[in-house]
Amino acid sequence: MIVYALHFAFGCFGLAILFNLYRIARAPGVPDRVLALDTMVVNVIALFVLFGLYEGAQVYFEAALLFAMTGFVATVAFCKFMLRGDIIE
Amino acid sequence: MLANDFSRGGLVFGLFLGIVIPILTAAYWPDRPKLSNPLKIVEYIGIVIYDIVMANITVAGIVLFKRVEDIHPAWIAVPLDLRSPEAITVLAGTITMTPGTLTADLSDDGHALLVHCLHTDDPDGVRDEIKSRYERRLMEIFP
Amino acid sequence: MLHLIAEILVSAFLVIGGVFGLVGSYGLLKLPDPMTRLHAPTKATTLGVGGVLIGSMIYFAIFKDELSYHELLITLFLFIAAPITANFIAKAHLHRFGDPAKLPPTGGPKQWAGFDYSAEEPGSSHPDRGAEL
Amino acid sequence: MSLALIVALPFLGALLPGLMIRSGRNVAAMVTGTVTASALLGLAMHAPAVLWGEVITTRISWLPMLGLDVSFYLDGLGLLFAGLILGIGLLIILYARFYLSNKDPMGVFYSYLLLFQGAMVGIVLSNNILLLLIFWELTSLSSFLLIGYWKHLPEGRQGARMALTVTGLGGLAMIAGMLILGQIAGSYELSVIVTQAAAIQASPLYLPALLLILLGCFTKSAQFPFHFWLPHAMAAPTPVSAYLHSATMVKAGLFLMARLWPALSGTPEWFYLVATTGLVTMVLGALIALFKDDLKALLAFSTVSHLGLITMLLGLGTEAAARVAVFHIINHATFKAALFMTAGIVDHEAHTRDIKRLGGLRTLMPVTFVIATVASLSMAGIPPLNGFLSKEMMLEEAAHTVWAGMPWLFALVATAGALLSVAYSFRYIVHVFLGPVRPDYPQKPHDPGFGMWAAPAFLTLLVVLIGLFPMPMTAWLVDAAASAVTTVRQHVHIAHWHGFTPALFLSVAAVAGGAAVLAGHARWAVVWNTARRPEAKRIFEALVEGAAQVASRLTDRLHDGALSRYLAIFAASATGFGVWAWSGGSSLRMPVHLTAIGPVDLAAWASVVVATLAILAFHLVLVSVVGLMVSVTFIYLSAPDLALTQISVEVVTAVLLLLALNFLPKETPRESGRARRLRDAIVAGAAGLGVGLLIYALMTSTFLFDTISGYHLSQSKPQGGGTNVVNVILVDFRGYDTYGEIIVLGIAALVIYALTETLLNGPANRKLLAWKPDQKRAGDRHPMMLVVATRMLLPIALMVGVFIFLRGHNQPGGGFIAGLVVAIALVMQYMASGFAWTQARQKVDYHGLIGAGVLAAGLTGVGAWFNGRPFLTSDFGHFKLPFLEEFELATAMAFDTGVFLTVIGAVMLALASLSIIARRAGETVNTEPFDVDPSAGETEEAQ
Amino acid sequence: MEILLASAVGLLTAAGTYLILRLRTFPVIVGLSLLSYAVNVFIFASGRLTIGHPPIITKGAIEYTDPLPQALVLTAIVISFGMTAVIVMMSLGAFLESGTDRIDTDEPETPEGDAP
Amino acid sequence: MNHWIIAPVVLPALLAPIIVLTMRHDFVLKRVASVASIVAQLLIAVALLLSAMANPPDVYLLGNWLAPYGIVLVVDQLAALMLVLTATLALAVVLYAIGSGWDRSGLHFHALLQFQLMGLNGAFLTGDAFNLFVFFEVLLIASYGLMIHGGGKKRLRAGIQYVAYNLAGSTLFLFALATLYSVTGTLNMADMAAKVAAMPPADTALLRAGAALLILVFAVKGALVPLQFWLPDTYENAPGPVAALFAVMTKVGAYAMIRMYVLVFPPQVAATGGFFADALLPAALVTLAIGSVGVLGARSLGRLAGFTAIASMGTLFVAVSQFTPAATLAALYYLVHSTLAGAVLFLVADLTLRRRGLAGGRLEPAPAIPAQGLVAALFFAAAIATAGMPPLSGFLGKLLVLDATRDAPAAPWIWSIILIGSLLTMVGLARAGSTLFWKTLPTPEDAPPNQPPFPAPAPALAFTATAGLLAMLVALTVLAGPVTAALAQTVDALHHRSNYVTAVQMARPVEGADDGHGQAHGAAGEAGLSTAPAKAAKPPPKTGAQTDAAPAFSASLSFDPADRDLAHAGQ
Ligand code: NA
Ligand code: NA
Repeated sequence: MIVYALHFAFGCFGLAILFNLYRIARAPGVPDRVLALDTMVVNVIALFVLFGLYEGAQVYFEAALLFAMTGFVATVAFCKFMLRGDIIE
Repeated sequence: MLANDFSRGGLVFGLFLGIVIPILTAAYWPDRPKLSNPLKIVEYIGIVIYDIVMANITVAGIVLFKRVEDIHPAWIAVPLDLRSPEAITVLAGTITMTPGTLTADLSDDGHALLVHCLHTDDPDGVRDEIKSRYERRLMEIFP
Repeated sequence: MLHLIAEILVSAFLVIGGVFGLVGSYGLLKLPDPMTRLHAPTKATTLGVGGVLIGSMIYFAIFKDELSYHELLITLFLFIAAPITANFIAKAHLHRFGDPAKLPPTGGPKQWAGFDYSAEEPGSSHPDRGAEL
Repeated sequence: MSLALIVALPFLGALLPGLMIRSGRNVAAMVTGTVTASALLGLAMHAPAVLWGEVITTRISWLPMLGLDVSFYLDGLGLLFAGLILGIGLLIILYARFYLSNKDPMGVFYSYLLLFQGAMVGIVLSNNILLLLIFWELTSLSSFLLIGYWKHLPEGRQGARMALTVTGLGGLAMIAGMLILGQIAGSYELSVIVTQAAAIQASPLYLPALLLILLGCFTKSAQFPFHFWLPHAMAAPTPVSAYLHSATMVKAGLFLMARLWPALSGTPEWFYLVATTGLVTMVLGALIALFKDDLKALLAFSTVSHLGLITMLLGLGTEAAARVAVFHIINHATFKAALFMTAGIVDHEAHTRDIKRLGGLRTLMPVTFVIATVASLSMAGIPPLNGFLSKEMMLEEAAHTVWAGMPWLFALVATAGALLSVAYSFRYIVHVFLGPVRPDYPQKPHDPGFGMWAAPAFLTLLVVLIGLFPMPMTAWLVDAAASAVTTVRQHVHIAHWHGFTPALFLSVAAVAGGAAVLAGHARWAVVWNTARRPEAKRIFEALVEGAAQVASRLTDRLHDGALSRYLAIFAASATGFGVWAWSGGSSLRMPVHLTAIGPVDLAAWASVVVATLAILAFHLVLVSVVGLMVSVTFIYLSAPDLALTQISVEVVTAVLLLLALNFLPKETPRESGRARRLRDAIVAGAAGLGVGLLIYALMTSTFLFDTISGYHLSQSKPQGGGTNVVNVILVDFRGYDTYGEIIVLGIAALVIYALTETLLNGPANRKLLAWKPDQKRAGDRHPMMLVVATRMLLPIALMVGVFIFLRGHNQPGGGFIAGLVVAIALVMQYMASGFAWTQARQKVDYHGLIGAGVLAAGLTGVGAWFNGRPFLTSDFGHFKLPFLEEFELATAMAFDTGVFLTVIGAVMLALASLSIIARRAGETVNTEPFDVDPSAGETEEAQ
Repeated sequence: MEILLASAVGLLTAAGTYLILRLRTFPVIVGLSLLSYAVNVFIFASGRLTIGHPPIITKGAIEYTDPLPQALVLTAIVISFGMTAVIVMMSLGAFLESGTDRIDTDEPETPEGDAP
Repeated sequence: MNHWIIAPVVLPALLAPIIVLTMRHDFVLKRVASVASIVAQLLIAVALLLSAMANPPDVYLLGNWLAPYGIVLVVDQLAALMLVLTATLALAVVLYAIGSGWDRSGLHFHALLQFQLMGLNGAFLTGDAFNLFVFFEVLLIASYGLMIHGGGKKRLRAGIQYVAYNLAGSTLFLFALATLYSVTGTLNMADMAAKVAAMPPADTALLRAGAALLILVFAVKGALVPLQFWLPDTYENAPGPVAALFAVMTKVGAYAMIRMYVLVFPPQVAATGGFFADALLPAALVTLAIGSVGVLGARSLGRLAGFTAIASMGTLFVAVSQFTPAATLAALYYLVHSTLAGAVLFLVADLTLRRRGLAGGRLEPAPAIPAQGLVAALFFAAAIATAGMPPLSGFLGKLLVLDATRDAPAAPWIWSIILIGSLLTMVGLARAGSTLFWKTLPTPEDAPPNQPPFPAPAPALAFTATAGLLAMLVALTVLAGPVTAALAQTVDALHHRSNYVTAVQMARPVEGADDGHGQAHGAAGEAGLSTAPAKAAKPPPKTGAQTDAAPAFSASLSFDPADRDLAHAGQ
């Protein structure tokens, strides 16, 4: 049962990433693009967790945690750049 | 350093880090607020989690089933009685994570939040609910 | 029996997580303007990941006998980060495309922080278009 | 005295005049003279033996691998030339002492002169032809200095460059010629080469060698068509002209032809090349000399003519002609050096060398007149002077020569040359000294002091003595030299009267004709001056200038600073060369198991493709997408360490780029045209296709050998003490790579910091101070909510960092990733509360952190030495701590700590440098963690 | 999977190459980043592809992916980060000093001299 | 194990951070430390060279890991020679930099110099292909810092080009290394040589592609056409002493090419054959031509010096392309000569243009400079050296190259281009020298004094450093006999590549005896070379795509002192 659920979830998040990709490539504005990138990172994190489940291995969780961190910092940096130009002031 | 068996070593070490690192980073967090009333905190978290789940179902419904023309977004200003930065941040976060609202900005004196509503026909009601449901409780947690 | 329940629970969380994840990203496509688009991923995608994480936590606890705190850490991180991210993107959007006149008044003497230019030195130029990332 | 010492003396002595000049000009001249005289003395000590037929040799091994030895030998020919060089050199030193003015730096002059002298002596004494080449080129270089001695004169500079270029060209040709010659003969020793005539002349390489060597000789000896440089070298001070262009340098070519005469002469090639060139040069030189109004130019072309004469004699290839050649070399040296000196005296006294402005000096400068007249008559070949003797013998030889089946042609042309020679020689007397005294000399001349006329007078005395008593004066020397040239014992017979030989008639005809030509000189001169003829100097200048221009334009076109083109060429050649190499090999395709494609892979692939294409439209955010997807790929394909590193580096790089982009133009104008973009697209497409195909081919082929990583997998745990094999490779198996890599990081930070400091102290500082943000800036620099969130996230992030570091040896992670994580956490704090506020709470000096990291890693490595083990040998053991179970502590951990610290330090120092720039650009410093503080008003109210 | 990876590497290389042939510093830097992605994946793939067998020694596991290329990629990533940081800073410096972000220097020389 | 082998890397690597940290504000101390370090490096290098002359290649197993699994350093005569050359040059450069005050015109000069030396020494010593890449990067990034030392817009813009071009080169290096690893499964150069020799002739295409990309990497470093474009602007704009130091940077390319293509891909290897020699020669000849033409056409002193560097690399690669012992000897002699000569020319150029004020390095007449006579004399000597005129070593080097190429099929081309190139170089240098030192303008009365941009604290030291390098050239000339005899030995050792391979194979880790935790890494490999060491230990975990085809070092055993004959027999 879990396997099917896993595959379903894989499909959902894979599709979600493609949606994000479309939004990044065809964004009406930079904030939208950044939002889509941020969402993509979160979806990737979900994929990692799913992959960890699939392999029954814990090694993928560090990656997920780190991606969460870097995704956050990157998004803030991009926004800060749009807002102020200088991201560390 | 930590050997393959992770459980006890890891736990002790985690505790160690959990104590040392906040001490190391204390310089970055001056005037750390003192929280009172742990029961209230638990209550608040419970309410928020419940609201988050509900919020998502609502948002999912809007995203999936509502026609774009029928979505009525709105801007709301929420005047604040809270003064602690931490409390305001928690409130702002709560607003963002709960039904159809999202904190977009803070007034320059810090006495009001700018909130965006995904879909509402009663902005004042939303504002009142924020104040009564969340801010009131936070006032008790952050004295 | 425990395993069956766990299996059902894990599967349910995975499915729910997947659905919310998809809805969040779909909202990003469907919703009409940047501010409304912001709502979908902030809430739905975060919850979607949350669902998957809870599923994973149960799975490892029950089937592998490993109590994993990573998931909690990730969840915590995401739930702290998501509102800030949304806040920043909203600020960026307001800065780029927003009109302070169309926003509700703050109710106080001050403007919304993003539109308060008092800190800027007078006479500095403000060309309208900013950086294209 | 050793031959090597004779050669070395002038070189060693060259230092002296430059030093002694402080003690005065006389001392400098004296020292120079002493050096030359010592060498001459050394030579003279060998003279008896050499004249007796002995050959003196010296050999010092130098570069045996090449067959290049410091090998000298002294035979008759060497003695003759070395004697001329040193003897005339001595006279020139004397003459120059009085000739040079007070403004001329005399010490330098004598130094150059001695260098040149040494080089010349080296040429004539060399036994090894490679050694000879070295001295040969040295004469070119030292004469460059001498000709350009009056560096303020443009003619001097041009003349020097021309001489260097022409003789240098010949010298380089001769290098090739000599190497070929040595190869044919099996030795570079002249004493061997001259014995190999048969082998040499039979070789198919004989003609190339001959041509190349003759090119060297002809350029040096100013033979047609390379005669043009010599007159322009006359811009040099007269002592130089007298020395180089009468007695020495120009005779180097003759010397070499004489030297190689046994090996190379006697073939039709030799005859037609050498004799013809000599003959043409002789006539042409004489003709030009006749119409030159500059005294030194006249003498210069007369020299060209006489060198042609000697060349012609050597070209005839007969022993008799060789004897005459040797004899004429002696005679020419005596009268020509004397004449040059008289020309110099005239110039020195009258301040002009223009014949048109001279005349009538006979009464004003009687001594000079006598010297010049005697020497000129000798040059004209008037009996009983020495010039007459050798000219008679030359005409005799010419009369016997058949050129291309024509028995008369050679004699006729030679007589014409002699005729012209008579004409210009007479002209030197008649137009300069005879006639009425003029009222309009630039300066009224008179005879110089004894010091200046002593040298030419001595030479003229020799002219007369040799003329009167040729046999006792020179026969011994001619015999010895001619024997050396021909390698057969020679006995010359020199007499004034040979009977009514054809030579006598030709000689008489030449004298009479010459006198007649001079009588009609004015008329001929009009014809000559109006005739259009190629001006050698202009052609040469145009040629060199043109070559330089073409070279400049070519070079500037090629290296114009267009990096885009450089890189296009790079990419194209890498692709092309790779494909070419690949296509020359064979490939064996074996079916291998391919990895299946899943939905996630497709999504990642699609993301990379779309994002990459979109980046071309320059959306920077998409670079992050690519980075993200590359990380996903790494995770999926079993490389968690890579994924962690990639994503961390990604965000740090993004921060760095954004910091820099704040000051850079945000939009890139589309500047390249359609053709240009098409070119780039083709190059890029080809490169991409090549790389894609290459990696596909690699992935789908099996390893032909076991990879070394099997060992890493098997030994990681037992010998490396870690289960994360990648980390064990990084900190242990290949820790040395990692050591280098953190040093790269440390250097990067250092470079960035140094550059920042330089910028802040340079012109960039002004621009920064006047900098205006180029975009509208929102209020609220440090949003409160971010600050508060960061306060909660920072401890989590740091904990993650430390955690990842500690478990890196066994699980994905390690020092590098941990360092990045900590750096990212700090960046988060910097972004939230600003640089200054955070920095104020930061006790760590990033320089120190980098230094500590690099040192920690290095010292960990060095530590192994104390255990008797090589650098970076790790050690680990099992320890027990209370509450903790047994764990392993590896020295690799200390090394990894170094990595960790360096990474944090490097990243933060780079960011700090950019922040410093931002603050210089007008960023103000905040003292509060966030700008909007809701509690601030409350406190005020409360107070 | 191999074909996907190879085509992605090829595309990244092509795009990177195209960008480094541009005339301004920033696209060139972005191009170098893309090339660096391409080469990292290239090195990684030179050890062949394996799914789900990370090189972490685990009880019972018998198959692992080739760890060496991974270590090489890590080294390459770090080095290329250092290089990127330097060239970014130099671009900034050159822009601030010269006022242009053109990467080619083939424009006519300005009359005033420069400090040696 | 001989720990001195790693000293040339570790010494500067440890000193540089100490200079940065503890001597930041004490310039005297910095200078003393920097000079002392270089003197020590020179002494160590000389000792290593002497030892290498008397012994077979000495191998240093880093981390005590058995080759080919860890990284090895190998010091043979060639490597030691390069170390000596580098340290010698560095000594002159550092003294010049101190004397001219260049080291004070920006931050961190001495630290960067030490790191630069670390990179160079590391590159010469390593026996591992990927480690070569790492040390290339170390020396490159240090060179980036040194190149832009002092700043200035022209220098920075040229610096960006230099960096961008070399980053492209580094990318190519990685493509090449990954390809070679993918084909041979190893990174150790000796091991790779063995594997390459054992390549099945039916599957050579990928190997050839990898080797071809690698040769291009070295060609970039060695400024070989068509990859020479980075050099002129870089050298022209680098600070004088840095440009002088860069004289050895191009030689790293030549060294690496000699090392890799004599050890791993010599002409007798079936897979690659004479391909590289065939490709190298025309490129080298064009390089020489472009360099010589550039010298003739140069409009500034720095550029002229840069093109002499390109021309000298052309000559050097002509010799390298022959892959015969005689030609390699010529190449090495010319390498030493051209490094020193190029450095002298750059130092003299710096002496000149710093004194010419606004005229700088432009080849236009300017008022006479201070100490004109001395500078002119140095220029004349440097010009003689670079143009390959007698009596300095350039002439001997050129003769050696000509002599070694006389039997080449392309000898007429080689000779013509070398000799005509010499002529063009000579004419170009003569024109430049006569413009700079002879065609001087009168000093205008009201002109500002020709002050260097920053004061030279000890000009005598700068002159001494320059003259010292010239003295080295004189020594190289006078001692040409012993030098070439020693080089002959070096070349002989180089061309008997089995010496190198065997030394690496036979190197054994230090056994642990003194403490409980001590362990000799790779002890498992002791079982013998006939079996794969990895397998001797215990059943190895299988890598994803590993085959059982051949044990790690087995192929190498087919090598033998007369390896060339064997390889031929094997074809
Ligand atoms: Na270890
Ligand atoms: Na690591």
